[in-house]
Amino acid sequence: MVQSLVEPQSVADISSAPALYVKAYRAMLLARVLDDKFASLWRAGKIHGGVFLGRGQEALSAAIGVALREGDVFAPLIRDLAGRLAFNEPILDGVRTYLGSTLGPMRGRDGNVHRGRPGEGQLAMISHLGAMISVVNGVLFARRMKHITGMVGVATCGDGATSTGSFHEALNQAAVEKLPLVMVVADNQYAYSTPTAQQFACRSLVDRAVGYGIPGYEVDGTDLAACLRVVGDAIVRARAGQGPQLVVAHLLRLCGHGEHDDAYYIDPQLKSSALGVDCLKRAEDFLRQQSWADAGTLAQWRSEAVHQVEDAVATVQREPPPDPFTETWSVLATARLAEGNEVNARS
Amino acid sequence: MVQSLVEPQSVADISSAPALYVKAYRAMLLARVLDDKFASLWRAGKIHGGVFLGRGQEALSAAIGVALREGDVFAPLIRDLAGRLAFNEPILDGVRTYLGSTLGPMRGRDGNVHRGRPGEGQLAMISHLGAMISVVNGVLFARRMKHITGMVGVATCGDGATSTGSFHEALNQAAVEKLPLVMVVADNQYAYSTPTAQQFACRSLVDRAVGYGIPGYEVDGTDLAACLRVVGDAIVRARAGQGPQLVVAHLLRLCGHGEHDDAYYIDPQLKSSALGVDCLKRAEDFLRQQSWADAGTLAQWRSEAVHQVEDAVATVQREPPPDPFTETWSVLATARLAEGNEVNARS
Amino acid sequence: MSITYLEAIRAAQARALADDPRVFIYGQDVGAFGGAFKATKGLAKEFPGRVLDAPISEDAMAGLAIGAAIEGLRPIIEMQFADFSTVAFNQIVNQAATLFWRTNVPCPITVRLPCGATSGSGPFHSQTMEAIYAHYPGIVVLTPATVEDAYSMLLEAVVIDDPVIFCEHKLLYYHLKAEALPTEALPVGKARIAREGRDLTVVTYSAMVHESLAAAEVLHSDGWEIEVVDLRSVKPLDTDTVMGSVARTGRLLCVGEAWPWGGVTSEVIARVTCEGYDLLDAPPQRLNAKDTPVPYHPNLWAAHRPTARSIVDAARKVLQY
Amino acid sequence: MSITYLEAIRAAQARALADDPRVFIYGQDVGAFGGAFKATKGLAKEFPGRVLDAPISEDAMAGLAIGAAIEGLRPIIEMQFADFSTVAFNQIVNQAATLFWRTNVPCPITVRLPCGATSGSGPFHSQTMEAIYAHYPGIVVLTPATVEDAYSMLLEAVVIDDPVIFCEHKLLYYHLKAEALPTEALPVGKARIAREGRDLTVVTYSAMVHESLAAAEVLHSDGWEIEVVDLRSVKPLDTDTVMGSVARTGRLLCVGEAWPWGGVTSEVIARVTCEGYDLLDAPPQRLNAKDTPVPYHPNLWAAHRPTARSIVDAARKVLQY
Ligand SMILES: Cc1ncc(C[n+]2csc(CCOP(=O)(O)OP(=O)(O)O)c2C)c(N)n1
Ligand SMILES: Cc1ncc(C[n+]2csc(CCOP(=O)(O)OP(=O)(O)O)c2C)c(N)n1
Ligand SMILES: [Mg+2]
Ligand SMILES: [Mg+2]
Repeated sequence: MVQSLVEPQSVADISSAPALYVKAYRAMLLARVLDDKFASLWRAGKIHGGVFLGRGQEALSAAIGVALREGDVFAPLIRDLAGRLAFNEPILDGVRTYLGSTLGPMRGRDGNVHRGRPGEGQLAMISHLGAMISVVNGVLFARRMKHITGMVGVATCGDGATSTGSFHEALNQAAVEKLPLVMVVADNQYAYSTPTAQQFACRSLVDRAVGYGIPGYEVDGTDLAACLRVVGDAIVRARAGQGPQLVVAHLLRLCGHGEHDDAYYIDPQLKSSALGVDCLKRAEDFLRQQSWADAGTLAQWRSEAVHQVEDAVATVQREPPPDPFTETWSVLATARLAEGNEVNARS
Repeated sequence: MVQSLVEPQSVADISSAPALYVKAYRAMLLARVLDDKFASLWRAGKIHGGVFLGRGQEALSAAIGVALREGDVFAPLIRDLAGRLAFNEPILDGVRTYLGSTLGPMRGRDGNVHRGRPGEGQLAMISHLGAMISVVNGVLFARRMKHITGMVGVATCGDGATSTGSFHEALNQAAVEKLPLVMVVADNQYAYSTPTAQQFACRSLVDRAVGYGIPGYEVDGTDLAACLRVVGDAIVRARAGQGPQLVVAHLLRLCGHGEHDDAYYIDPQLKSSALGVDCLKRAEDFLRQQSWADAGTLAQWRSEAVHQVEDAVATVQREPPPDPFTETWSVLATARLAEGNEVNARS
Repeated sequence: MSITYLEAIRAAQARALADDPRVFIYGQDVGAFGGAFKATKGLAKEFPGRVLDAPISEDAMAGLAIGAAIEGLRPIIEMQFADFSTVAFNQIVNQAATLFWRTNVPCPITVRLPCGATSGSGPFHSQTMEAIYAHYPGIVVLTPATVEDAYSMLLEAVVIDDPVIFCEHKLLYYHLKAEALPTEALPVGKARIAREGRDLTVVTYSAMVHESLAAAEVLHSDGWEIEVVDLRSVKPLDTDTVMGSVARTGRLLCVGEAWPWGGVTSEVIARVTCEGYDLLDAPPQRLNAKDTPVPYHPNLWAAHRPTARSIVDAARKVLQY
Repeated sequence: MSITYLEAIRAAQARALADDPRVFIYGQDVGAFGGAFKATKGLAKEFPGRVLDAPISEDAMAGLAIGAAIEGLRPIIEMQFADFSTVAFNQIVNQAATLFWRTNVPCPITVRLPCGATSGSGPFHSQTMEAIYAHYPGIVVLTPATVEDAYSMLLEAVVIDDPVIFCEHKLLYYHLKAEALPTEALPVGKARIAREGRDLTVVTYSAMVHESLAAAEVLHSDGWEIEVVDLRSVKPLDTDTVMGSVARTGRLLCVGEAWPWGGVTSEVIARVTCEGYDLLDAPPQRLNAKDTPVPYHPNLWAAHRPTARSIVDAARKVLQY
């Protein structure tokens, strides 16, 4: 009756799918390298505002990205660089947004993780936690009205965001409407400095699934193979019309909340526990164990990632910053109603 | 692991507690008579705005009221007249508020079900569904800070209100803080015209409990004995420090959403099902079966209720309505900051 | 034949659904039941699958509409009462209102708010929220005062590529009638001279247009000619028409049903005095609801809001300056 | 020794906790961590059990505070950023703000909002929300501009028997310093003449006080004497002090960091022109942020908000009339 346990897996064992694993691993690696670059640009004073890393969450996030197809919709949050890249976000989008280039999708208007291309299935998060999930529902709802089937939407969030009213309303809405929403919760043990004991009192957040009448799955977020399997299966089921799916991954945030935060408060016992394993390192070990990659190949992949990142940064650093004098300062899509300029002149 | 089933009962069988049963029954009866009076006053054009009845929900509501003690806090919603009366709300408060008497607790400022005496543990609902629950949490939180123990807070809501973000945030908050909150959900099959199939997709709303890590109980809301037992037990447990408790009662709304609504949309099959049983009628049958009251006693109680209600209405109808010229039109408690009059003069 | 304000709203939605397959309606009880006020009566049957009941989740309702708009649809969301939009506030002002500016993807949603005080409705079923939404960039806020505008502006709201807050006044639903639906209309963004006059300009909107017209009639019997400007849309706000009128009359009274602090009346007065100071022959005045919640009892309610009588009093003050 | 605006906020909370056992603090990460901005640093340790971490549930945070206030406590709620208070909006404007008026039970809660634009913060970590809250009856809205006011007004906020929205400006947190904490203070509700002058009154509040003072300095070298009025509290709004100043200077410029439609600037101008029309020798003017979301990039951000330079330009226009 209660479907809060991991169901028997319906897809083949991951060991028969090296191509997918490698694809996901390389997205993880690229994300790690790019995140590290953002952190160093931030330390050098080249990035304004916050920098938020996905360190420790790349396996979960990449598993989403590789399972998505064109036509799907993805609402990533702050720690989803790997998933974004795997779902075809150009590296340049991230770099341009962090550096405020006018050539990026946000044109210097919004920054860092608040980027996306909503017209292409990549939603651009607003900061308010929980707020993107019902937007994904809306996209799915619209697709259904247009009789488009076989596609899914994925929203992600952390343990903390599950306490928002928006999370609840959206999950319930998806369940009532039987939308192909896959909700992926990264329980990384902290919301900023707040440990999960101050955030929820259930055994595991997967226990929320039954209350929405949807299946829920738990997964070890440090294990890429497991993430590919569990996230992949959930996406397959949603795609097949089985309604919303909840995936809760257990892992540890291996960085500060943002780069300004040294995260001194993280319990050392957690760091040395199984949750504290670095998913990237674990994936490398697995690749080697399976003989899907040797040390040389891994080094080669890393150097390719570094080059991609360096190229992107070098390109963007030559791009123009926004110019307040050519900026339209107009906010409406309906040009004839734009009193913006008048008001602005007026104000 | 999942505590969504009714646990074995910890209190004695209700058949050994006729006094409590009778007390609850008489509150139900008084509520029914008073509700009927409100409806007839409304039809006669004597009440402005809406009239909302608790018909069919008196057993559940009364079971709450009789289990509460002085010092407890209760946040009733629109169908809780029985619980209010059982928890010592004076009949006059309801009548005065519906008729807008200045002598009532709301002084004509607010009306109908939006009444209360927050300083005396009777919270005055705002209309926004879900919004009262965290306020109960706050009262309980404050009591704990003052080292007051052994008291509880009860909030009620319908099936529809469980879809609000506020409901979720408040239940989770109570669970995290282990507050003695008893959340009583009256699943009366409809939210206004909306059937539960459009409201939630879980088997029963009690399945939400596990997701908050709190115990949940189901009860037949047409059965006063069961309500007394299940609600009573939940309150006993919360009072004993066992943290929040969720009670979900199954029943049917035996009236329109408000008196303006003929509720044509209610499924006739539901009406003739076990859910459609009138709890008042059932309680009367039970009283007779148990020989706790005969027809004469029942008629006597009813006539006492009718008299109480008629007296109250007669009293209030002689009371003064609010006078805009003596009304302060000032909104702040801090008199020295009240620019109200100035602004009002000014505006 | 005659048609009410409410019927016009229903008719506009029927026509929008018929004209454009991208339109759908989502809200509590809007389906088979036809909505708390019957503004969608019969539409679920006439347009199967396109008029849908929502759970009591205003935040998610708005979010869903935004997602559907991203996909190119044109949702109409009905809030059961304007007051309840406070729990959808974040999605509206932070998600919908910023979407186009941030991403270049338009967000054509229409949020219908049954607004305004009616006797006996009390603090939570009476609010007008135009000032709150108009404060935010990226939102169009419409406040139709006539049957014709209720119809034509709602049709236009659905066509506009931006989030539109459509403030319907509940007091007008049943009593305000017109002979027929309009075939042409002023575009959104243009105010309307509801009555011509030479002595004083009263700028107002929504239900207060009718109180102001009644006040003008009273003052007319005293020999005063009051010009009444119906703003129609409070954002964008047609400052030009307002200033044109003040240029003719030299006097300004602004009337609004909302609370005084930061409402439409202060915005209009600030614009006119900053940009058209020399047009004024007397200090402008404003009249709003009192600065308390909207009271339940009819006696208090009637004193809380501006009425023809209090408008007459305020107008006399300006006229006698 | 010197103390920053942020330290003053921390010190005020420490003193409030020490002075009154009914005070407690509740908010995300305010406990052991000391808050996202460190405004509660060390307080959890100093006052065990009285500075508590909340889940990410702003609606429930506000609701809990209201319930505790009903029980006679005096909660301080920290929103991590003002922008996130949109999801607590309903509890604040409908539950807290109406409680006393409806039930005669006061609701002494203080909601701390880290407000205002800082470079690189973008649309959702930059907002000032004073106009939104001030529109509602039943709320006191404070906007301290100085270290002294941050301290004394926060202390007073906790004592006030009504819901107080305490708008702290993030841009002032670290850079604004004073020699010591004040021992006496103007009461809430009184504006302050931050600089005396005879030629023009600039009415402003929060961080814009400093931009305005800088502008006054620039204009001083041109021979103009600008009077700067720091409102301190935008609701109640000290119209008397504003009018007294305008009576002396005859000229008015209002400067606010919020969006133009319905903000403090339009409210002030409406009041002055309605009640003190004859005091003005020139049309009033106002200067606000541009009517778009707050941009992320420093170049855009700097152009979005009023600055000393744009204030000088606006002031010259009024002076040259
Ligand atoms: C509604 C809302 N409240 C507060 C914040 C501030 N905030 C940003 S991230 C964060 C912590 C999020 O924790 P979690 O959801 O666990 O995600 P994680 O950072 O751990 O990935 C908070 C409190 C916010 N963005 N939105
Ligand atoms: C946030 C919010 N949205 C909408 C409403 C309007 N409304 C009032 S009662 C109601 C239905 C409530 O249904 P339920 O919770 O099942 O309670 P019941 O009326 O069945 O007792 C609705 C939609 C409201 N009061 N609050
Ligand atoms: Mg987390
Ligand atoms: Mg119900």
